[in-house]
Amino acid sequence: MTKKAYIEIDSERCKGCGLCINACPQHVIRFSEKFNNKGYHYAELHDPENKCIGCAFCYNMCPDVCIVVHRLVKEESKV
Amino acid sequence: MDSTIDKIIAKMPKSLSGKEFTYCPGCHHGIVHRLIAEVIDELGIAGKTLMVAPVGCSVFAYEFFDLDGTVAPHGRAPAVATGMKRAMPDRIVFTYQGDGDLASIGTAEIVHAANRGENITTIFINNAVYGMTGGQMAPTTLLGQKTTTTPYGRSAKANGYPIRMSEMLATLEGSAYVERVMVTTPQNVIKAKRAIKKAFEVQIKNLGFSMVEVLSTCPTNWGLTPIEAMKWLEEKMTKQYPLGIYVDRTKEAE
Amino acid sequence: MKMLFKGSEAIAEAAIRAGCRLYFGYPITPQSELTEYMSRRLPEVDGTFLQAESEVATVNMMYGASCTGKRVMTSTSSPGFSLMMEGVSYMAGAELPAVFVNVVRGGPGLGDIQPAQSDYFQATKGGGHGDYRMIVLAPHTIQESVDLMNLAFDLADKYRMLVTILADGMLGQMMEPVEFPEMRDPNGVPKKDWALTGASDHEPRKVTSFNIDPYGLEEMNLRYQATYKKVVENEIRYEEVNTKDADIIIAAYGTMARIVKTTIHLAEKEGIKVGLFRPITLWPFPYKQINKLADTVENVLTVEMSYGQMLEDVKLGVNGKAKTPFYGRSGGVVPTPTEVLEAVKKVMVGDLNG
Amino acid sequence: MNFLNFKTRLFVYIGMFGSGKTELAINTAIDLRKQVSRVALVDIDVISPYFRSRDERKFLKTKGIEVIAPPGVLSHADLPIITAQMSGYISNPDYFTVADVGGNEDGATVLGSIKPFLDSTSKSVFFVINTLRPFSTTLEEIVKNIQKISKSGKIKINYLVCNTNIGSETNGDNIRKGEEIVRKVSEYLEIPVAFTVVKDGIEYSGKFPVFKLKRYLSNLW
Repeated sequence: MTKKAYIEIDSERCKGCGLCINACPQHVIRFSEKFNNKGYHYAELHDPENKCIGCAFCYNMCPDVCIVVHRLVKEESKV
Repeated sequence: MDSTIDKIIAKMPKSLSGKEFTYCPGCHHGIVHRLIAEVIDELGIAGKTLMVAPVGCSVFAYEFFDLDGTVAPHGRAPAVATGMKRAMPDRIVFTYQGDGDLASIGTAEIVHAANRGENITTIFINNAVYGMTGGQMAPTTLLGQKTTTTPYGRSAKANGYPIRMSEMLATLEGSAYVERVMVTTPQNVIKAKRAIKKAFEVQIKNLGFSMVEVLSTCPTNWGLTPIEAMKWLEEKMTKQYPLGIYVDRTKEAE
Repeated sequence: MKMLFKGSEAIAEAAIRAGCRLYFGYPITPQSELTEYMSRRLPEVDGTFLQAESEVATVNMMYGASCTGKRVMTSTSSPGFSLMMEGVSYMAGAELPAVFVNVVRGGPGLGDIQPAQSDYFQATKGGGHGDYRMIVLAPHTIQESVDLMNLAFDLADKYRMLVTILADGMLGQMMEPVEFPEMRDPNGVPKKDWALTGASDHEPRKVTSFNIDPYGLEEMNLRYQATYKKVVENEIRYEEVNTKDADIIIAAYGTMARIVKTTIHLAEKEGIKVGLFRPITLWPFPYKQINKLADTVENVLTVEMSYGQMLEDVKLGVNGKAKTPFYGRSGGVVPTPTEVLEAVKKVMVGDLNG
Repeated sequence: MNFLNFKTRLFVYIGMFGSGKTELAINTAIDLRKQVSRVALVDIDVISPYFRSRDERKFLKTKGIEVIAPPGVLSHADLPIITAQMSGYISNPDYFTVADVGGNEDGATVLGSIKPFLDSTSKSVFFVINTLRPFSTTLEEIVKNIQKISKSGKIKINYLVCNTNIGSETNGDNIRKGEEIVRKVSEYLEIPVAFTVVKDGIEYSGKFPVFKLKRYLSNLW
């Protein structure tokens, strides 16, 4: 599958609450095994099959505004 | 040849300062902050908006927004906002208050600001507990709910009943728009944003007092994980505090 | 042109002349005329009058209005001023300028509605929590109340401090001819580079008394103290009447000083030379000035419509150089000039000691 | 000033706050008492906290005048009290009564509550004007005040009184200018001017009869 979208998570800002993981319909976010400097298992994107659809549910639920949502869109052909 | 571009569709809104929130993991304050900032950005009013933060967990809220702002004494945000708005009627003034602030110590101020039809917007966070001071009973604590000052659960006989502010304020003729929302799912978050936007628009149109009550979790003081807390909110809190628009006088006012 | 004004009304008009267009207040006797005057007069000059739901709300409305950099005031009487103490402390901490008028009545508690001076401690020593000061001005005539109003707003703006006009029911209720200064343009008041007006033309500003870091808060407190020091150095005001070669000096302020001025004449007829030392700023108190006077007399008699509140400052000023006897009435009883003269005589024969 | 010429036994003073009603009421009562034996001064000022007729009760008693005000300690209460006695004296045909009403429309409102008593007796209502008081300096302002007070007190005004003064510093020039404004008001509203008040010690004669006034309510100094 081609990559349609992806997210960036500010792992240092993340408090590992898991609301994004809970909200993700594609189940492509998980807790990292690593800790950030605050000591939290931060959320990370794990999307080997490119399932992320850029719905921004994670962004909407993140209480710490850690997530940037990208969509890869086809460039509109110029007339 | 097909070429794709990388488009950012969601990121931190401009009206947030970027300072890290002081809230506990999973606390809904952060979601509501972001929604307010998005609304301010979309309405293009950041340069003329004044914020009044409360005393409570969100006492630092004025730091989290890239806006002119202050902190009111506990409960007095509506009075402070009144003073600002009366001094500068063309500015947008909003208060951000918790349930202890708005529904307990500041009941007189919120009731009279609403009753005057004070042209301000209030975002009211109801999480049924005092967060900042360590989980004591709030006026909105549910019957039977255990807190550090209701160790046997809140009893109506000893502590009275959970107070419904939206319903109460909706009875006042100065209230132009009052809605209760929650932010437990992405769909709810979008609805909540719509409510907040409407509340600010009411102010921009000089229609009177507007308030959005947001039912919120307090995982720390409830002793639940963030996910469990959201379930508890949806199951228990919404029974006492049904969602919905409690008053919308915008049509008659317009 | 001179006109006949009640003290309360004159103070209100003077505030408007000083460029104040924002009044928040809650009715309380004996100063409701001031509130009523504002409700009638402010709309005439495009000002804002708002009757708040309480004194607690009043002071917080002032906080909000002052945040925007505009001149704001309220007036109240003793029990109302007690209620305002929360906001007074917050405003002092946030360095917000504003003017309060306290038309003092008998206390403590509900007390009565007669004139008193028993809020001296509250005004000059605190009342609200924290290490703060407010400038306290004590007029003794209606004309002086008018003149001090301009000063009050100027000092408030200059030092970013609260200023209280400490009057009493007598001064508020009596009528005298008075002349007003020219109307000042409210837009001519200096712009404030800290005011919250919307961050369109400046970096977002924060006005707050809050700092969770003890070192940070200490730094804020040191800044307040530096301001207070400047006020002490530059803003002390007082009046001396008949103090040269006086047999006795009376220290009195406000209405009480007015009464003492009559006592001076009564005493003269009996061959007693009474001098008056009248602090106009109760904070900062003219300690040095009264200390100097104490060199010239055996007794500095403090007379108050309370039981020895200013007396403590007089003692600090006199610092043992003279005796500091006291005479006072309270609860709304106003000593007559003759009564004060009797006290003077007692002091002089050693029947009233301090 | 011979108050008997007004052919009435109830004299009601109304007007703006601080226009000088109380002082005038006291002077009128004292003047009347020189000619008739039963004079009462009814203090229905529910507005002012100090400087009311009741404060001079003792002094007026020595002059043979009954002062009707709330009894004892209540006279200093912060309460708007109207006693049954007040309405009694207003309608008592054995007395010449002077009524001192509180200032502004708020002070006059109380008259509505005793309207039946006021209507049952022949009375003269005097509107006191001091043109050197705020909100009373022009024809327009004064006319508006008269209309408002007349409406809130549900009472018709029979006479105007010119009481232009600035207390101790009043001079003849002040009074002359005041009379000029009051004359215009009188013409505009077609209400006659009863008299001009002139404080004892000022030599003055002008357009209207002069009532020499002594100051009884004094400050402590």
